[in-house]
Amino acid sequence: MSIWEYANPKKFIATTTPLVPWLLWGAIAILTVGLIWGFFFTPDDVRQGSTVKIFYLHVPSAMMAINVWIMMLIASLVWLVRRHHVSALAAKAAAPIGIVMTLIALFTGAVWGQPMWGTWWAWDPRLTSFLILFLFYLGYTALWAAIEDPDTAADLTSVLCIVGSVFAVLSRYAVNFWNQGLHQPASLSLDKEENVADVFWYPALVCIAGFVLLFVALVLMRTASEIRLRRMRALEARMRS
Amino acid sequence: MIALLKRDLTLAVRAGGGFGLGLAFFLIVIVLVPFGVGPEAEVLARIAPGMLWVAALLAALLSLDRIFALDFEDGSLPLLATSPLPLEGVALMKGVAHWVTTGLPLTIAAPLLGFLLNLSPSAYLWLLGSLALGTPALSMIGTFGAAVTVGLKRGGLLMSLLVLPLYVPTLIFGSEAVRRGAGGFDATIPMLMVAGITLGCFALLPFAAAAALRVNLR
Amino acid sequence: MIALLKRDLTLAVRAGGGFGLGLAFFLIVIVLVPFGVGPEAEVLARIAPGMLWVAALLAALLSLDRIFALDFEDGSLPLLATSPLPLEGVALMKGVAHWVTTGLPLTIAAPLLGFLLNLSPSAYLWLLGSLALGTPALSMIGTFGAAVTVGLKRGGLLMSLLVLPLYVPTLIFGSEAVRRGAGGFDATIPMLMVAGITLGCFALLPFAAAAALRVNLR
Amino acid sequence: MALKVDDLTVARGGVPVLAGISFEVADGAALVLRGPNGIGKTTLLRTLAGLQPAITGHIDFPEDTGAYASHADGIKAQLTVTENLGFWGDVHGADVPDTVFEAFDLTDLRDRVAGTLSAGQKRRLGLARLGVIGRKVLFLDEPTVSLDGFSVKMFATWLRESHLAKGGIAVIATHIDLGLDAPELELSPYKATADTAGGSDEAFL
Amino acid sequence: MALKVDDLTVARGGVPVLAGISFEVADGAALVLRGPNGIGKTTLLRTLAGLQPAITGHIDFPEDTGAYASHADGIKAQLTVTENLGFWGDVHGADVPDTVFEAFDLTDLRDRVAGTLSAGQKRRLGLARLGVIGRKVLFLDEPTVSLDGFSVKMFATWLRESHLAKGGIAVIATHIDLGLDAPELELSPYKATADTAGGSDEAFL
Amino acid sequence: MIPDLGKYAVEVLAAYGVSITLLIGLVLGSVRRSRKVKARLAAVEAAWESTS
Ligand code: HEM
Ligand SMILES: Nc1ncnc2c1ncn2[C@@H]1O[C@H](COP(=O)(O)OP(=O)(O)OP(=O)(O)O)[C@@H](O)[C@H]1O
Ligand SMILES: Nc1ncnc2c1ncn2[C@@H]1O[C@H](COP(=O)(O)OP(=O)(O)OP(=O)(O)O)[C@@H](O)[C@H]1O
Ligand SMILES: [Mg+2]
Ligand SMILES: [Mg+2]
Repeated sequence: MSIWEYANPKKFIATTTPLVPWLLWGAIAILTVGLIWGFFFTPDDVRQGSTVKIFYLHVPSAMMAINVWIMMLIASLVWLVRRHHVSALAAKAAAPIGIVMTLIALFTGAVWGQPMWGTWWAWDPRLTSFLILFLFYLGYTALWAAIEDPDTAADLTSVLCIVGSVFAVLSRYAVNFWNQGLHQPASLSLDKEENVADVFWYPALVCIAGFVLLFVALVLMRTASEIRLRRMRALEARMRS
Repeated sequence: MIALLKRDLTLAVRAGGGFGLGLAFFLIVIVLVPFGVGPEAEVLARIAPGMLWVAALLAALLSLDRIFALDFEDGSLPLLATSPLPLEGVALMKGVAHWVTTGLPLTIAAPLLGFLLNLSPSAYLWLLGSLALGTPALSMIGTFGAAVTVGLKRGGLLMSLLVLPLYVPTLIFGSEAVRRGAGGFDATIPMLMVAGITLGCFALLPFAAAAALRVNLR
Repeated sequence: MIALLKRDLTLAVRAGGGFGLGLAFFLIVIVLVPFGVGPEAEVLARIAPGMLWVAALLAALLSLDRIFALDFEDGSLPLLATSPLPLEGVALMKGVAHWVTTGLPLTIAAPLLGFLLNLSPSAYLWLLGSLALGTPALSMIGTFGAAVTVGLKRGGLLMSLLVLPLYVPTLIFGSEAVRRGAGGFDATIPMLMVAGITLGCFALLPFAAAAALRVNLR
Repeated sequence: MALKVDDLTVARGGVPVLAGISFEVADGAALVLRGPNGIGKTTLLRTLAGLQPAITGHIDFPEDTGAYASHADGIKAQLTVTENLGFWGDVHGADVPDTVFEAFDLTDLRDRVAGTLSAGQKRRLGLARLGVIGRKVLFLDEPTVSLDGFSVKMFATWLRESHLAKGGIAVIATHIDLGLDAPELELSPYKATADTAGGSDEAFL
Repeated sequence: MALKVDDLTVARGGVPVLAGISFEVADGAALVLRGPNGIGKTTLLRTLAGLQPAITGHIDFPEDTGAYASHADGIKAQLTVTENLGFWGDVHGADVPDTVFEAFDLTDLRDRVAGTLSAGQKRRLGLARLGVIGRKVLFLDEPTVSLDGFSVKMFATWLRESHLAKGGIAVIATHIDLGLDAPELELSPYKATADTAGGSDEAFL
Repeated sequence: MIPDLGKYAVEVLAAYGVSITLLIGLVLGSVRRSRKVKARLAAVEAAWESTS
């Protein structure tokens, strides 16, 4: 009995299929609560006015955008080392979610930037490295789409994901070196002084939980779809031969 | 001829998002410019019209070399030459297919990317207009260049070399239109020039391209 | 492995000036920029370091897709894979050959083209140095990208998409070095970073490229 | 008299390779070109098909009725077998009859992407194109390369029964025995000598 | 016992195509693979040569002694015949002996740029590479495609007298008769059925 | 109903609107795809059963 048992596609589908609806509805419920709380029942900030409300979308999506990539990196490594198909397909399934998360973070950030910094876009390190992340996502999905053979695609995208991660970290450092920036420093730090006031923070935590849960539900569902597509492909190929 | 257009578009889609990629390159060039030039907003806004046009041009350029190369390698081109289609029509359709897969998505995306370079708001309409009118010329000129260099291994770079000077007038008028727009002036005259170039290209270059193809197939 | 390098260089020379063409593209991009941006000397001087680096990068990029493609099409690649040469060595040599045909002539020509953009005199040494140190990284990263996309028709654009984000750190440090040089500051730190990236690329990427090649040959 | 070649000299790379070739092929007949490697079969066929100019001599057949086929037959790896044939049908304004799939044993492969076919299957697809475009005068350069014995017979049958029987013409270069009852033309005697006139270099001699 | 294949299953596109293949080829012997188009000859040879992984089974021959050759034989159109062979010689640390040019009738073509060769001449150049690299176990995929009868004999002679006679081994897929006195392996009986285990798809069945 | 968003109403509403649209699109897209794939697989499996 090990966790790798779930790397069997059939076992994976059998286990996750009943879970997905619960996770999905749970995620939707928590997100709704979090966003309604944030939108209707929090005060405006002294300096930022009502725009703080963007916080409840911006921060969770930005966090997820990064975390999804990390998850893809881990899944890629697992595929390369242990060659479990499910992990490769999970990485494939996660990428579009990562793209949407990145888009939300970019959009909300841009909309927030207009009143705060007087510009939609600035070449601030945080923003810039996010744009680079977006490009990595695009390249990664484009590579998946371009390769016919699924195992070849899994191998190559995994290699790309690993090399890309190294360069993403490098870019982050380079970008910091290049420009000091306007963006908020990380406020999730343990240093109490810096923390965002609790009124803003609690609904944000709920939203973060909702985003995480939503991601889990979607990844499971999409991975199952990918598995089914592979199965379909396999059956069709066998029927032809 | 419609069959050819349809096939080329199908191939573009099948080969992993032929539509998205020209676009992606455009995006990337625009993103790279600030990395090179630095993040100051005023500098970027100043060079935005020019850089947007240069990037569009490079994005169009980079996808040119395969307009005919693939058909040449797999032997389709001699077969098309002996088919009832006039080679002029083939060249025209290849140009159109290239525009649909590159110029069109590029034009649509350009205003979005204007943000990244802090393009001044008054320029967006002119940007859209000049690209919509100008990119067909880029595609057609590129088709001619591709026809001349088809069959050469590593023809890609040589083609760039041939095509880029031909791109200069379009680039000058196109970016001038956007620059005037950004400055709040009227840009009708450069715009008309761009339109004129495009019309001229479509009227004449298919014949030149077909002639080049015939020579290359010998 | 030297045999491979020698062959690739011979092929580059035979195929109509493989050396000259990367260079020519570099030249043309630099020439196009003033057409797009307008002729004002201060603006050009301000963006010169960045544009020179961006142009160098694009020139390197444009010749990447054929690093492995030709060898793949004519079947050399499987033969090399079953030869006594390690594939890592093949990848390394391909990167070196690309640098010799593109990066090297580009580096030598860059100071000349600096004039066209009114690059400030104090920057020339840094420009030369940063390109000499940085272009090998561009070639090696490009070799990796080419290895990943070998075998895909129309892989060229996809490769650009994969490779360009990987180019960002090199570009930032490289152009920053020139920019600091142009401002009369000391640019040792970005220069060291560029050198570090190049070393890292040459130490690690041949393995990644060989792995990708093995997958693609399957 | 449907294909008439008169005192033809053909060149490759600016150098004449074959000279003084004359022959006639009647409607419904085929001609097999024979000759060792490098004698000039490909060059001759490309000239006949109009892909390169002849140095001297005349080639006579009704315009727009010729088709050329060689190893490279314009198959797109990303399109399916049906789509590949459909495209050439569209270009020639013809439909793709089901009989073509049967004649070339492609029925099972209809929806396969051409890139995944084996060498022989790809070759069959290339030949099937000839059945679609409905051209009368075929110039075939080693059409049976990498076909197995059975497929070679199949192709010969198609050629005999569906093409020649309908008044078609075929000129075929091949090194193997196709099992066609057709006259052969040995090209060795026509090999151009150093003093053969013609070629783009002639003005400089 | 120099080449030993044991219960091999090979796949293409993730689908098993041939299963349960076992054979042995002794030093100095050849094996001819036979089978209709699409049966899996190319796939089998690529697997034997180590270009793709086998699904099950063992392939046993001394490491780094195998060479694969197919239609695409890595000829550079811009290099001359001698340069092409010289490159492969360098890669394998071998010289290009003059006998190779004779054995493959390339003496007259030595300084010709490979791009200007005819189909058969190019093929001969590709085969000559085998004489240069000096590998012991050859995996040949339709080596005689587009060769004329004379050249086929020449190749068979080289194989017999210069390769096999020196203890070499050859596994050859072909549709024609090479005139080699070698055992044949008909592949049709080994065709994989829909329920053959293996393939990267197996986990999904 | 809607709280007073002050002078930033447009920004805040746009941020919420676009983000929620994207999220809903993602969820619906995933669900639709999942359903479609399930149905197609069922058809293929039925064909598979009948052949073997
Ligand atoms: C397109 C523009 C923007 C992008 C791409 C962006 C990206 C990010 C990223 C990556 C994070 C880090 C999330 C994490 O900690 O894991 C973040 C957090 C944050 N952003 Fe933005 N941002 C943008 C614009 C803005 C603007 C305009 C503001 C407000 C003035 C803002 C305020 C914040 C705040 C308050 C945080 C939370 C910091 C923390 O707790 O870690 N962002 N953003
Ligand atoms: N550029 C060139 N310069 C000189 N000779 C050339 C050139 N190109 C081709 N040739 C020669 O022209 C001759 C005719 O070539 P062609 O391809 O027509 O022969 P083929 O009869 O089709 O041979 P195969 O049976 O091998 O296909 C060959 O001997 C070839 O070497
Ligand atoms: N991606 C794929 N998916 C499914 N089937 C494939 C794929 N690629 C190849 N095949 C099939 O695998 C089989 C084996 O092909 P292979 O090229 O090994 O045949 P072959 O014996 O060499 O044939 P030929 O004599 O025509 O060269 C063929 O039937 C081919 O159609
Ligand atoms: Mg020939
Ligand atoms: Mg085969």
